[in-house]
Amino acid sequence: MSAHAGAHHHTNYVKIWAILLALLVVSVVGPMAHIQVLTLVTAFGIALVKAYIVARKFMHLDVEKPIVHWILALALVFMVLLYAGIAPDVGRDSGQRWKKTDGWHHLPPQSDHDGGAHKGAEGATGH
Amino acid sequence: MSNQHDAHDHHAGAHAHHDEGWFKKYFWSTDHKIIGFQYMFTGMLLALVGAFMAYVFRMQLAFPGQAVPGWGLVSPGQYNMLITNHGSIMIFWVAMPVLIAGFGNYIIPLMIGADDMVFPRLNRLSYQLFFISVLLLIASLLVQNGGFGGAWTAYPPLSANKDFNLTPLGSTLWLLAVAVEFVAFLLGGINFIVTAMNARAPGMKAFDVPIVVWTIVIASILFMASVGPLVAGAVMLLFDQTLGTSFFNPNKGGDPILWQHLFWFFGHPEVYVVLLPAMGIVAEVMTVFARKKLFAYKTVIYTIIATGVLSFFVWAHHQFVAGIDPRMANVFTVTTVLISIPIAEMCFVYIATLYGGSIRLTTPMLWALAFMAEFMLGGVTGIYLGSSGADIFFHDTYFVVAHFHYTFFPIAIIAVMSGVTYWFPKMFGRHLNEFWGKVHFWGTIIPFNGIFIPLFILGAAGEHRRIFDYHSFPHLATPELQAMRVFATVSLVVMLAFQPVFIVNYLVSMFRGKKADKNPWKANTLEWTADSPPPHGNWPELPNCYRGPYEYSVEGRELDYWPQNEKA
Amino acid sequence: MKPIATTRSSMGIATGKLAVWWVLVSEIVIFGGLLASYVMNRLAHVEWGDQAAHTNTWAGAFNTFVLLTSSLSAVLAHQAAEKGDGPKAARFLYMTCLGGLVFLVVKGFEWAHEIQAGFVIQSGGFWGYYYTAAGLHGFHVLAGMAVMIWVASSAKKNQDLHRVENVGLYWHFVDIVWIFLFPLLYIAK
Amino acid sequence: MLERFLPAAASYAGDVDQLVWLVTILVGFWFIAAEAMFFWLIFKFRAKEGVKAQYITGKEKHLKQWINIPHGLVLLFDVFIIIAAIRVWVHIKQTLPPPDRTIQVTAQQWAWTFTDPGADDSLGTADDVHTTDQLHVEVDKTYHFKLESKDVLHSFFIPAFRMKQDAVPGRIYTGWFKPTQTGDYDILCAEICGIGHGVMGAKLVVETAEERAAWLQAHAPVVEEVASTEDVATDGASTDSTSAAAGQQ
Repeated sequence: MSAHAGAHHHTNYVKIWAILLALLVVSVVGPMAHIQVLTLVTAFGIALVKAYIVARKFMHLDVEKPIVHWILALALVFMVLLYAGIAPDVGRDSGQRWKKTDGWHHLPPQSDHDGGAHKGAEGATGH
Repeated sequence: MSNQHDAHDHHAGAHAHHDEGWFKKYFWSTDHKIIGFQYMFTGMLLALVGAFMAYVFRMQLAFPGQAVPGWGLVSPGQYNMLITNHGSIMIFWVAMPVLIAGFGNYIIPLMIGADDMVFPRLNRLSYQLFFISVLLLIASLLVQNGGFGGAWTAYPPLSANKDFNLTPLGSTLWLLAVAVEFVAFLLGGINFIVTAMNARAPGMKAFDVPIVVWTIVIASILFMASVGPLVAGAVMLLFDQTLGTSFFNPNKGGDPILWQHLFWFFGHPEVYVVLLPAMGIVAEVMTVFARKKLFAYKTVIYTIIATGVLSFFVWAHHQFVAGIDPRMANVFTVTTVLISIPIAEMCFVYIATLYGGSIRLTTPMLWALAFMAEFMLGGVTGIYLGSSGADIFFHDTYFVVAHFHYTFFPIAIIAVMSGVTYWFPKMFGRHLNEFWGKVHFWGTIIPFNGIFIPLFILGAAGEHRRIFDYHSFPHLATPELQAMRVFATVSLVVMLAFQPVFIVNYLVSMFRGKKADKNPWKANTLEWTADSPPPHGNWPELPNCYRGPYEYSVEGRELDYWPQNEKA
Repeated sequence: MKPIATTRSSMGIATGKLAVWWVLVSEIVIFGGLLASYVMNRLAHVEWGDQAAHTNTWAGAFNTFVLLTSSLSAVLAHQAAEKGDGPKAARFLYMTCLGGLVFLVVKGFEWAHEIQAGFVIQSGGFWGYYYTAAGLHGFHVLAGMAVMIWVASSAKKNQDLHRVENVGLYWHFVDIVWIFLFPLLYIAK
Repeated sequence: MLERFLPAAASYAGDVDQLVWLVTILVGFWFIAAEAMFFWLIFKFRAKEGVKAQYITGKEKHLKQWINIPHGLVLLFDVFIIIAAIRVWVHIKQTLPPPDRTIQVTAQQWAWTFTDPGADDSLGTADDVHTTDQLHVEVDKTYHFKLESKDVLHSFFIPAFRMKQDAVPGRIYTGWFKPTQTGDYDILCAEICGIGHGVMGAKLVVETAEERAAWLQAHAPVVEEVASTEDVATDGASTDSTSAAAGQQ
């Protein structure tokens, strides 16, 4: 088994599980206040914290070889790159010399082909 | 294959396989060499299909509206199907299976001194999935309404909506085939990476690993890190096609450009996924036949890594004029042109390797040198396309077609031929016939230039891609340009006419060729210390490694090579 | 039967575990691509918030709880396996599977309810991503359960105990994906 | 180089041609140098009886220079190319000189529809002229075009202008050109768009002010439509299938 087997025997997994559940409660309760900043912090900030704890403690990244950190970092960096490269284009409804037509803000209900144009305009005003 | 090593207990289990008949031995095998052959032969058979498609549409372009011998009249829909599947087959079902999966399977364990891949059954599963993807692809060509004709890039909405592409079944099966193929290569890739990382011979440090293993592993990593978003994209496109979702449907809030990004985020690294193994093969062949140490081994490794990483930063140069925000083009121009730095460095190092050598122009060496000579033209013409200002004109013209054929043909044909002829004695224990090998070489290389040089000129004249007949465009239908199209097509026919030379030479040499000993080329790497052909399990006693792979012509030694497993 | 290659460890990490990490890399980029596409679209489409309002936060929260708990039993299985107690590891793995099953059942009810209310995959951009992302994740849960039953059946006999850790790593990853899906699909409204 | 086959008929066509020349010279130098070196080395160091290869690791300073100096020079050349490329790009794609006239270009499977603003030089009025597969523009005037697609991707490609821009459904793109030379040119669709992709061409006529006036005269809509500009029908007798202009989707 792993060369570091001894190192994580002392981890109290139940305690970590309890912390995760507490964080879960916060992430559900926090957004109920309907304050945008609070929602962002509690929902997404806590998701990051939870993921970090699971990865570090349950997946034992804290005692894992550096090479594993590197390959995970590689994947994450490429995903950040993907987002940074695409979002300026797909994640906006207009940019230099282009804008998206109304169909972009199509509202869903049942109109299936081209009917979205007008509703879309309303969607855009709510923007 | 022999049973001579049965005495060694750790191989006893593996050898039990040998007596279980043809099916178990060649179809259900977990032996990495057999799986490598499966990939290689499947890929080469599909290369014939792809070549036939090229023949049909080149004939249509040279003699529009006339029946093509062996096919008949080419309709516009058929033409689109032919170019689409020529592209997808040659990249996904020829270059990748032969270069990465085929050579990777065959040589990685042999070169690192292992008896097999670390996950032999996963390896078999990988090929089986690949085989299913081939069946799906063939099915996509035969279904009602014909095969998919939306180009290998499959841009929606054309690919997403059957009202636009008119091939409801063909496009879905094509997409499924590509997706299954990706899964197959993901499994194979994990196997390659872990094998090379973890199963090296005792004493073999990271910098004692031959370049070709490095390149295949880094290519596998590139593939794995880049294909994910496209796998997700393929699922989304599949749902758009079959369920009527709106991920890429602009009328319902989707964005077709998103697919282009997901596609090229994979698609550009994919070029390097196939290029790097080709460069690796060439490194092996050049060092052996120049009897030279590779010039600056570590520099090559760093350029491979730099190329791999940089290749993730350049994808949007395929989309300069695709309707993306024009400001983004400036960023991607810089990164794209800068990728020439590691690639140029790599080429310089390879050229420098020849300096001071004792060059033997055997068939594999001819192919390797031709790879360098031809690939450099492919490389420099890429600069035109990476320069955003010039790409406004060159995008989607035949200049692009000529450019990437000058990279892909050297990769998928020339380097593969170099590898096939180089490892042939190891694979089959016999020599290929040198004379016919050289006939095939010249009969391929010369017409190859005849095909694609005219296409550069046609591209500069503004000829755009994927057009079945230029009669609708007066400025492109001139006799002068038509003459070039005919010249290119005739060159192609000449080139295809020389391929039976190779096939016959290959098959005859396989059974009747001159017997080869263990190390006919006097090479250093570990695979040449195994029997030719190596049995299941490769060595009776796995070798140790004592030095790097390129210690040729070391001063003060009588022999001009120094195998990696030889104690000092 | 097993090649010698499998038993080597030039990197100092067990081969199976190293392979699982690479599997996770490929999974990160698959989910990463999908979720990145979702996030950038979501930010551009204010109206998707109205669609997201119809998801059931409590079901999502309960499922998060279920997966976190199953992660705990997966890591306890690993702990047991490390001590060489195969039957105990197998029991924990079966508990983990049970967690996966509960997760899928809850998911099933949730989807049935939403589909009955008329929110199907074609109903709009948000719903497309909702069903695709959650569906892909659910598929991973299912696959993880299948592998886990296989691993547990040999762990019970004290065989291949190193696989307990490997399948656990995969399960924690599935858990992490859900940790992100939960706020992305349920809380952001 | 491009002028050999193609007239340069727009104000920025020369910029693209110059850029192509610059790239050709800079990369051509490296291409020829590298190939020459390559073949010379093959010739020089071919196997000879009794001559052993040298043992060179690539760490020798005097040899490493042969890599490092070209490497630095390539980087320098790259910088020139990048600067030149971005200058041309910014000029063609990012700056938008004030227009003399704005036209609308709509692509669909498999035809181009052009809307000329007509005599009043403003789009969306009753005197707009809709044409299919034929675009008339006046020489030495700056045009803006609003590019749209109705169904799949298309690409608005005028080789003589060195101008290309994809038409993306769901997006409106604004670009510009300024014709500088009269004559007939090809408009191509450079993005695969289905089985009719091979016939999706149009004719571009660059003409003088007088010619354009005469053309407008002949094609201006005779009857003023009441309802909406979308349904404007032009003189059906002589124009090319105008009904296609009204949204068929």
